[in-house]
Amino acid sequence: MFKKILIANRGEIALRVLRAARELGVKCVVAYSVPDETSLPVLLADEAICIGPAASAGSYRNVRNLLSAAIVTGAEAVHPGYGFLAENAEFAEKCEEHNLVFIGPRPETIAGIGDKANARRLARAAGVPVTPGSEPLPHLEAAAAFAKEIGYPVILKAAAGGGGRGMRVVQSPTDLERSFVNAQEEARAAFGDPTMYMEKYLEEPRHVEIQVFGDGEGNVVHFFDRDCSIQRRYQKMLEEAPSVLDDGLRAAIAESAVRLASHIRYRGAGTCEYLVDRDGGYFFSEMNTRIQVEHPVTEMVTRVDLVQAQLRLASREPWWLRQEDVRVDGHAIEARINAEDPEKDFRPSPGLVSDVHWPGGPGIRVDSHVYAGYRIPPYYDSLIAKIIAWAPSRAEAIARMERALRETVIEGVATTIPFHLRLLDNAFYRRGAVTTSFIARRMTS
Amino acid sequence: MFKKILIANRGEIALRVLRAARELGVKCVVAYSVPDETSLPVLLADEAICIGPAASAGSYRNVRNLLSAAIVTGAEAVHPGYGFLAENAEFAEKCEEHNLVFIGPRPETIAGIGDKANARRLARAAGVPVTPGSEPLPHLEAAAAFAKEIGYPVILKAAAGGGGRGMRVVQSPTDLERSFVNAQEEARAAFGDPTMYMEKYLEEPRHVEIQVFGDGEGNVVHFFDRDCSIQRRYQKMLEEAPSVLDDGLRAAIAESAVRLASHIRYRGAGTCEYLVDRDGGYFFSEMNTRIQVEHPVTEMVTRVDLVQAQLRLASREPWWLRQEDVRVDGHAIEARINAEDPEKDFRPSPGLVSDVHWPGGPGIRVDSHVYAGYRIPPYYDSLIAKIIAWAPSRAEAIARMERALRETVIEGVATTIPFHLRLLDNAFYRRGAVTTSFIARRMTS
Amino acid sequence: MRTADVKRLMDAMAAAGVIEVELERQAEGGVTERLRLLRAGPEVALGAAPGAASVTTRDTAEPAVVTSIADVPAAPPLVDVVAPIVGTFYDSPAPDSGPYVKVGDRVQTGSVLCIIEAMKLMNEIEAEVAGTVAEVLVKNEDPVEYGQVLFRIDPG
Amino acid sequence: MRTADVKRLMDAMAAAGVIEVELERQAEGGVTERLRLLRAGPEVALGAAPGAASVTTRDTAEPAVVTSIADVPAAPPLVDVVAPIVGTFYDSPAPDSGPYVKVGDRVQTGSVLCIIEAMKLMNEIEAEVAGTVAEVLVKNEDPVEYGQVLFRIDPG
Repeated sequence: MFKKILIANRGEIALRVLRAARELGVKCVVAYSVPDETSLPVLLADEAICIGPAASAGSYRNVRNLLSAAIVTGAEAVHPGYGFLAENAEFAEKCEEHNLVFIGPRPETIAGIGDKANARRLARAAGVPVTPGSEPLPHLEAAAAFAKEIGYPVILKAAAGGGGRGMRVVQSPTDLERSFVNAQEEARAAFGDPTMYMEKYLEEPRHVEIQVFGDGEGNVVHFFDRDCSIQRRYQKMLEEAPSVLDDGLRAAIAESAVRLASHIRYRGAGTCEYLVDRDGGYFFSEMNTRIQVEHPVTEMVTRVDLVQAQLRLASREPWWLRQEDVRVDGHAIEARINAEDPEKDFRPSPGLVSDVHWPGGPGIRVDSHVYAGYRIPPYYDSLIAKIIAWAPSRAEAIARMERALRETVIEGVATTIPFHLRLLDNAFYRRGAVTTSFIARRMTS
Repeated sequence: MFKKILIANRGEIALRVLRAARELGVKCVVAYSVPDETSLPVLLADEAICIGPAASAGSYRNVRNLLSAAIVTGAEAVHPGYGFLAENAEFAEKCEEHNLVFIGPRPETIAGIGDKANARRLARAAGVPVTPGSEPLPHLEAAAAFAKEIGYPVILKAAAGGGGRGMRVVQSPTDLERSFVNAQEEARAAFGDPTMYMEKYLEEPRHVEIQVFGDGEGNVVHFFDRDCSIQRRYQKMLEEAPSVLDDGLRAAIAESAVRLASHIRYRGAGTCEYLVDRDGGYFFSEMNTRIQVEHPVTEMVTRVDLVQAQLRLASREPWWLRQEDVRVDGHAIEARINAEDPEKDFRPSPGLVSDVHWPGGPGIRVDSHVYAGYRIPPYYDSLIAKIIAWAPSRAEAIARMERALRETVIEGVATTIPFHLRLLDNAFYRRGAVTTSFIARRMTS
Repeated sequence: MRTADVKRLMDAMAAAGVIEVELERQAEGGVTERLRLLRAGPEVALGAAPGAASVTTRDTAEPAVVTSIADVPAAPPLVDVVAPIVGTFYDSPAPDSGPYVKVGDRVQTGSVLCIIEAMKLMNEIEAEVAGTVAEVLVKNEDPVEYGQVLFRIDPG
Repeated sequence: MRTADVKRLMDAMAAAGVIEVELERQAEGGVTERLRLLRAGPEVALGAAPGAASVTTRDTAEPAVVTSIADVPAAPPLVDVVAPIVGTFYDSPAPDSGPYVKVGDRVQTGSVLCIIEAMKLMNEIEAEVAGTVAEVLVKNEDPVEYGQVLFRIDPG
């Protein structure tokens, strides 16, 4: 195992990695930006090193400073968390150049499957169903022709995209031009790459994803599925494991994910995302080459520590995972608590957290970097806590989550807890009738 | 299921019961003493009712006020928690007289097995091994004669006892008189009953206990074992599940506990305590007819909610437990965090808790009624939190507990966390060489 | 009084537009707690008045000597009659009879004021001072908890 | 009283528009705690009053003498030179040569003060003001983080 690693991230995922590492006896250097000096991962770190100003381009996305920080502190490996440089092939490559282990897939894997059009080609080659979709679209005319071929509605996506940016649903030909131009601009601004492609748009699908873990040599195990359909403007709000699917379909999707990951000799933790339509058809949409925000629900039902698994694999422990050892027990739900005001169209509410009281008791896990007196900076993601509830059944997990959220106190900033409580109380949600349009269609207030 | 219950207890166990009930949709009336008005269970209760002054004789042990409180609030059942009236047969009987369900065993079971001398007779009748021991000893001469027969060292115990009070180890005849008189006085003061009996004293035994659960008709399942050897002056400091035993011995002890509980047609949650000597001999010592402080370690390894099981049984749900469904997965450790100063001979340190930060992340459970701004009253038990760590193996659970305790912040009062950290770091503890004399022999500072 | 409590009061004042709070009470152990909060009103924001806003809290058994506390009005000298047990409150000896006492009645030390039923036993609650019934705070058949104020007696 | 409590009260004052807090209480062990917080009110913002803002906390059994902090001495007008990148600090161009600068040296705007090596690239750090090197805060080959003060220059 490593003696020391650098954590090239912030917030709850920096803390998550720190906890995993510490339990393995690994020292952690936490890289932080100026306003994060008083953040919990920095306070708990074995060493902390300031790597730049508030703006992430100068700090959490600053390859030079991050690598320099790893080198001067004597770290052997770099954990990128999620977001920032986690899926940046160049960063992974630079780590290797400087004899630092990048805790993630090979750079060429990130580049290869990170390009969405290429990911679809790889999926097809591995025999994994994908939605009817185009090659990169050079211009509006190509988009219009393809839309005509597969029929509206269609969805435009950025090839380099993620998190809903550069994405547009187009219902009819009259909307295409405006959507295409806007999506391109958004993609250029967010990723520096305006390349667009198009897919058939599925109405009211479920968003189901499979957690995979590979040894980089073609051995891959899966940790079953998560349902992440509960999204607001393409941002996941609540995830659960397992998804509400019949076991045959679940197995088929999981096996297809293993096929794809094995085909590309995937290394470490990754996620294959699918859309599942009302008829039980499933279509690969993309692969995320990182640990995901929602990984704890999988950890709760399988009782496997995925971040420790990342560290073990990266430090070249002999391959130890066997599919037959992975079992799902019970049901887990994760509520992403954001510092946003659900009463004011989810406007971010950074500021001083004057008081915090987390829920406890059986089946409750809290992953949060927030403490009483912490000032949430306005520069980053608004995720301030993940509250995870496990119980033997979905209904019991919902009851437990409600109980836990009602115990939770976060003073000083508005949070999405009231929204989560409304969601948990929704009759459609309770009976599992969740699709990616759930919030938009079932939660109009 | 009940619509409403009364919780006749305080602190973390009141909160534990409240959480279990709330998840089942049961309303909770929390009975509280004057200084507990600002306690967390009261703040979270559906209803709260003041039942007396600080002194527990007037409040938490006040049968009339507790029953009256249940009656005037329309509660259908009473959960006694542990301590106070939890093992008081008269209270259980009075509940029944007033058509309130006592969430625990029948009054006659409490009275019968609660008397330690009688418990030993019942154990023998059920074919459960007990340490060589006496009937009640009417006077010093009888004690001297019995000690001579079984050989020193011996241990004197109060028939009505518990928690180490009225208990003395006697190494030789010269110490007997003083020990006998002192133990009698202590028993009289603590329990109002000076009756003593004597057992052969086992040197460096392990304290192993079996969690049982019966339907009251003779059906009993067990939830395996806990090791509670880590004690300081007969007070448990840290518990774990499973204990470090070979599986054959574990099974034999568990089966004997089921035999005893079935023999007395035990109803609800109970614990059979054993001493296990260095040669693998095991001897029943007593049965606790309540939910125990350390029940969470069993919940963590079996993933069964024992308090919800109590509520389900008490509300006459048809019997649902089957031994073959109970499995142990991984290892759990509970640290009992007391408001005591380990630097000053564990002197209680009540007072204002000015700041609290609980640990989080995978495998960590926190059961605590403490919050920032809570004033720990000086009138009750010093237990302020139970931190429970689960991991796949004992070594990983130890590492996780250390990680969690190092994250924990409790400001304003001294706690036993520094002691727990020393304990976890002890090489003998780490290799599982734990006995009831561990702290006294291996932890001299 | 805890810092968090003072803070909450401040927040509540700001939210409600209240500019002055005075509170005095007997806390545990005979300790007198005093709190005074003055918020700068809108006139200060306009620069019109020099009105100092001040907060004073004091946890002490001795008299508070803090200059910004001025003229705390004397509390009315009413005597509380509290429930010594938990149970059901009855204002009369029987359903068809009138109440033991009502507001304005004179009572003597030892006069029965009400009954609290606990576990089917009727417990008569007596006045511990002579005086006039100033307030009745519970209604017939209300459940009452330990320490709950039932009546206030004006001993004057 | 903890620093965090004082800080919370300050934040609460600002949020609630409270401009003065006085607190006196008997804490554990017979210790008297006194706290006085004065915030500059809106009239100060309007330039009307010279009201000094002061914070005084005192944990002592003796009477607290609360006085405003006045006349904070002027900070020495030294100019910090901070690390603009993360890396290894070198005080000289080569291992066998003398340092670029030492305390007491005069430097001009643009003078090289040191090198920070990041990812095998040597980055020269230059003075942004002319003056005298007053302090050197890191040693040769020390790792330095972003924003770390390396030198202080007296521009006088």
